[in-house]
Amino acid sequence: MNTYNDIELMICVASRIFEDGASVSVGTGIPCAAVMLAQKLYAPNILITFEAGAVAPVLPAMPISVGDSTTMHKALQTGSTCDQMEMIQRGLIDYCFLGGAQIDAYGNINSTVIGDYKKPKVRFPGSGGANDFASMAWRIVMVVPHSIRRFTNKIDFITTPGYLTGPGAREQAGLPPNTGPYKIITNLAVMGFDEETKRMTLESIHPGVSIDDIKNNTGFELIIKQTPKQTEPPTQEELRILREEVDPFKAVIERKAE
Amino acid sequence: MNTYNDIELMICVASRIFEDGASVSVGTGIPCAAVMLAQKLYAPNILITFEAGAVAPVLPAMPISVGDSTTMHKALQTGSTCDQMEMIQRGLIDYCFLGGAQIDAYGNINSTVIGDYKKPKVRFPGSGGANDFASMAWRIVMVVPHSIRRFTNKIDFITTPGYLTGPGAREQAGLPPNTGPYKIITNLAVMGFDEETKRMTLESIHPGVSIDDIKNNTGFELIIKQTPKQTEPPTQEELRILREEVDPFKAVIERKAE
Amino acid sequence: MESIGELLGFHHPDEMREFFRKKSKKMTSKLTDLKQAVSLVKEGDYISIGGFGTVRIPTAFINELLRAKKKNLIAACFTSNVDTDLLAAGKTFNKADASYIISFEALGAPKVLKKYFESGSIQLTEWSNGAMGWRYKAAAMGLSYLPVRSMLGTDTQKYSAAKEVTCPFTGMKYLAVPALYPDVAVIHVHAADIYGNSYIRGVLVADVDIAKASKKVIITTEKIVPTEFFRDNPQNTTIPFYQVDAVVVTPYGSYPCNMPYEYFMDVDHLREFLKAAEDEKTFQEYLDKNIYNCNDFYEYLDNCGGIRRLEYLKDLESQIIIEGGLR
Amino acid sequence: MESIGELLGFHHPDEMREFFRKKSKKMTSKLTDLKQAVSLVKEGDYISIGGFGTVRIPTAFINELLRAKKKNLIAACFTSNVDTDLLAAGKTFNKADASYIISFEALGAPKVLKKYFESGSIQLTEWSNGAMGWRYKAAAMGLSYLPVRSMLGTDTQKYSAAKEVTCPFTGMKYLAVPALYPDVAVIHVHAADIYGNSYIRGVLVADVDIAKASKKVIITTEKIVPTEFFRDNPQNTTIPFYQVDAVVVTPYGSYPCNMPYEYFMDVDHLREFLKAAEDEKTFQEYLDKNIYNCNDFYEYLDNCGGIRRLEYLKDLESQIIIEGGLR
Repeated sequence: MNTYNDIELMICVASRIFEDGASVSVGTGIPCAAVMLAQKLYAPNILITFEAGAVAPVLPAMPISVGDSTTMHKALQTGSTCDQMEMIQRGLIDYCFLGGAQIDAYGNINSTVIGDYKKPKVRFPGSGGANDFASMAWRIVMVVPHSIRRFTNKIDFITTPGYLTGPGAREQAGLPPNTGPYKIITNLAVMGFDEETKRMTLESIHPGVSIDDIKNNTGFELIIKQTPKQTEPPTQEELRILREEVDPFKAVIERKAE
Repeated sequence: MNTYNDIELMICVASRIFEDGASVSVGTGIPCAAVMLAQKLYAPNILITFEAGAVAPVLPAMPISVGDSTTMHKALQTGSTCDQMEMIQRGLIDYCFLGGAQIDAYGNINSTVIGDYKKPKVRFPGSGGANDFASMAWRIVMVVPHSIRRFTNKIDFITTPGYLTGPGAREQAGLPPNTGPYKIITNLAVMGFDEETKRMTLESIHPGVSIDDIKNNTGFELIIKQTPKQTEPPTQEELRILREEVDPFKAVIERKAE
Repeated sequence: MESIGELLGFHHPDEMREFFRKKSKKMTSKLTDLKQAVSLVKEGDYISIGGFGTVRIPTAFINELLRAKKKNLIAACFTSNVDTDLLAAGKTFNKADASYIISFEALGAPKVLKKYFESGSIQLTEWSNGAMGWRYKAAAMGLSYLPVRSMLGTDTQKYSAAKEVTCPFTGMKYLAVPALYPDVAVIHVHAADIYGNSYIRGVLVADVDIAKASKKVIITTEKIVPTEFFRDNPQNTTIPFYQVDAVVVTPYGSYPCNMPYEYFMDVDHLREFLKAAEDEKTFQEYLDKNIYNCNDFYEYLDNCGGIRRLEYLKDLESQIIIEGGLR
Repeated sequence: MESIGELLGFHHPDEMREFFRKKSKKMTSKLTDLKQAVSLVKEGDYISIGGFGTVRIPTAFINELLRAKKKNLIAACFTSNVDTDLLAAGKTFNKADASYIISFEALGAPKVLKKYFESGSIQLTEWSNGAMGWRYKAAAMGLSYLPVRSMLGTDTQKYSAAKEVTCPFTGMKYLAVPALYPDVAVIHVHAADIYGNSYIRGVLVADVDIAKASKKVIITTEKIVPTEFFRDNPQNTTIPFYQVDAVVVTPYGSYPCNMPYEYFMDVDHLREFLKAAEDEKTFQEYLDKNIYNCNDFYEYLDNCGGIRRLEYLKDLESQIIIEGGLR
């Protein structure tokens, strides 16, 4: 049996969701590792884009910034942030990848403040490109560690839209139809969203995790329609390529999942 | 005394209106010759732009098209039509240069149709960039031959805005303030516009032309406030540079003024 | 002011999002020939041509389109001379957005085509060049309109399909120009790889936005280059592969127009076109000789003086753009 | 939804037209030094910095701005890490448009500055990166707003200064983002001539639009090149001279950030910054050592290892962008 840490688990599981030929807006860290792994194993024709302007690079190493030189190596375009945002607005980007400090049952994300906006207990960076990605890309994927602090019933600030208040709310707000949260991958499970209620549903549980573990780490009621599947654990090949080719310097996979 | 034809006269007179450092959107033919002459004699720092995308070229010859290779020779930018139009919209272009089939007392220009729009007696090219230039550049200069057919009381189609129906009309239509027709240079005279009524005024008469000549060739009442000045005829230096350096192949200066 | 022109080439951005979602973003070869590329143009399609006036027009493609007897198209006549005039000569379209038609700028105007436009058999919607550029840009941004400060208060506005809007911050009046999403665009470029990554040198006109806005993009190119040409310098990518549906190698494919940095326009031949266009009979003879009776574009080039003439135009271009004056 | 954030950096396009009309378009030398360039920044000015995160930030300029003890500015904190954090470290601004603040992306966040932002002493208006990019673009187009499909339905919208508008063609709801016309912009480039024509290699972020939108543009450049570098290939002109007010030669002027194709970021030094920022005292020592007690940027570079360190970062950059992997 393979051994792996939480980060490696999340990356390997996330790498499996892309069909070949999909287009994706990528951030640094876990999302980038997952997409690089996908490109090497499952989706050789995946189209990678970065919001600072780079399109379709041959990534030589994990980027530190989404605008750094690694994102430009053998890239096919090095344009502007508006170019990238308009590519998403035109409907060309299938997937975006987000993190966040708080997430609610509708997949709304807070990465702005904990506490009162004007004098917050904690200030985070804010939207960055996340709100744009989640407003206009077709499918939102989140990769975050699972905790009751993070998966909360009422988030302090909606930085980035999930399904907002539920069915029809995105469309009513003016967001493009048929978009929204798609998968949430944590160190415990993979979650999806219920077609009808637009609330988070449990899809598969990672090896060695119980439903109670998940419930105890989730601050809202998770829809559990049937006995959830077990997540396929990271394969030997996934781990080998991740460790040897994607992140040989352990820039991401040996970080602690906060 | 120098001899010169109507085209040479119009070019030389038009070349004198630019202050040094002015910016100008240029078309092919007479406007381009006038600006090239101005650059060599009166305004070495004039900033020349073309709507196909070229900025600040060192023009080696008279362009045939505003997008042809001559406009790109030693240019500092070769961008897009929107780039150029937005430069004008931002307020960066002092002068634009237009022609037209019909002009009225407010400087409105027709370059679309004579007769009924749906089944016209004559169809002309239409606006091209003229409407954009005249809407958003600070000052509109027209260089056209003088005839009663062209200088008419009621034009069949307002392709390009002059002062529209008079004082305040441009602003009411939504056009930027402090813009509008500035000078009209013909083979007979130089005209300007009355501050108060926004109607065409006679400013100076070319050598050998009488006020009656002008009245007989103008289909509306031209404001004549005082005895108009006489236009300074083309100087020997203007003619020499125009003939030897600006248009050595006589591409423009030996064409007939229609 | 209410506009009364027909709104052409417009789609709801959400409809276009669904279209672009399904369009393949795989890097696969799109190399094909002119006949296949022309077959991508369907009855009723809205067609946009890249370039400007007599510059970088995909003539080889348009000639093939005429040979294929395409009809009932809708055309964008934007900054257009040779492209619009050839499309009109083939009676390929019956509706058009018009910002500049008929004239070959400083060279004159083809009389027969002027008459054709005067006959009322083509239904036009009027625009300025800026408005057309911004219509493509709106679509390229994924929007249904852009607010602009042009065309206001004129008959150009009246015979357009634009609408007035108010700025929510200043109360200013703007003209909202509707997005223009062509069904098919044809753009001639300096170099492309087999995947459709394309390089344009010199003025871009509206071609970057046209390629983003169009459902299908056909690239005709002077030559094929390896993908490394783009990967080694991403600034060379004027149009990226994922927008492109077909790549056709057409050397001298813009003749008799000007391909900047490659060959100058053939002024004599353009004047021959204008002269032929003085009456119907001589114009039909011109079209038969140079288009309909040619099997391909090389036959047309041979008619016009072949390699000797092309080398002369290349030399002329060198004089203009490198030496900076005619010898 | 009504937004409640303060509208910053906004002007009526007609006011800006008058400003740009008067700005000189003569090609005169704009060469100056950092002290003079910094003096162009006035009390109360809205300042925008080019680059992205830890990439192509004009650090040399910002350090000089801190030494000059500039205060009461309004800042654009857009895709910003090192620039925002340095400006915050110097307490140079008390209002800001914020789309991304504090964090050094994958490296972590400076704690002291996080606390500073949490103290409530800086008044923020919220935006997304896309919204900020489009705000510059609106200004660059000469408009007062652009309609976009982002930020809708969120608290980011609520704490912004955007307004909802309706499309006159489709009835769609859009968010209108207001134009952003900075008083002064500072952009670090790869090469410039003495007139301000500037070349940027690699990602452009929003810098082309920022240069068009800003009243004053200060260019800091790795090196000066002759104007022929631009005239021989106009595609090299990322920012044209007529937008530029000052050109300052600042070799390694983006250190410790990444100047693409020139030198990689100094990850160790950025980590030293983050470590120092764990408490007020060590952070003040860091700032004193590296900024306030330095006479100029070269002293800072010497502090950090001088030419030996810079050559190492140049080698690292070669490995990444030319060799495509770390040796």
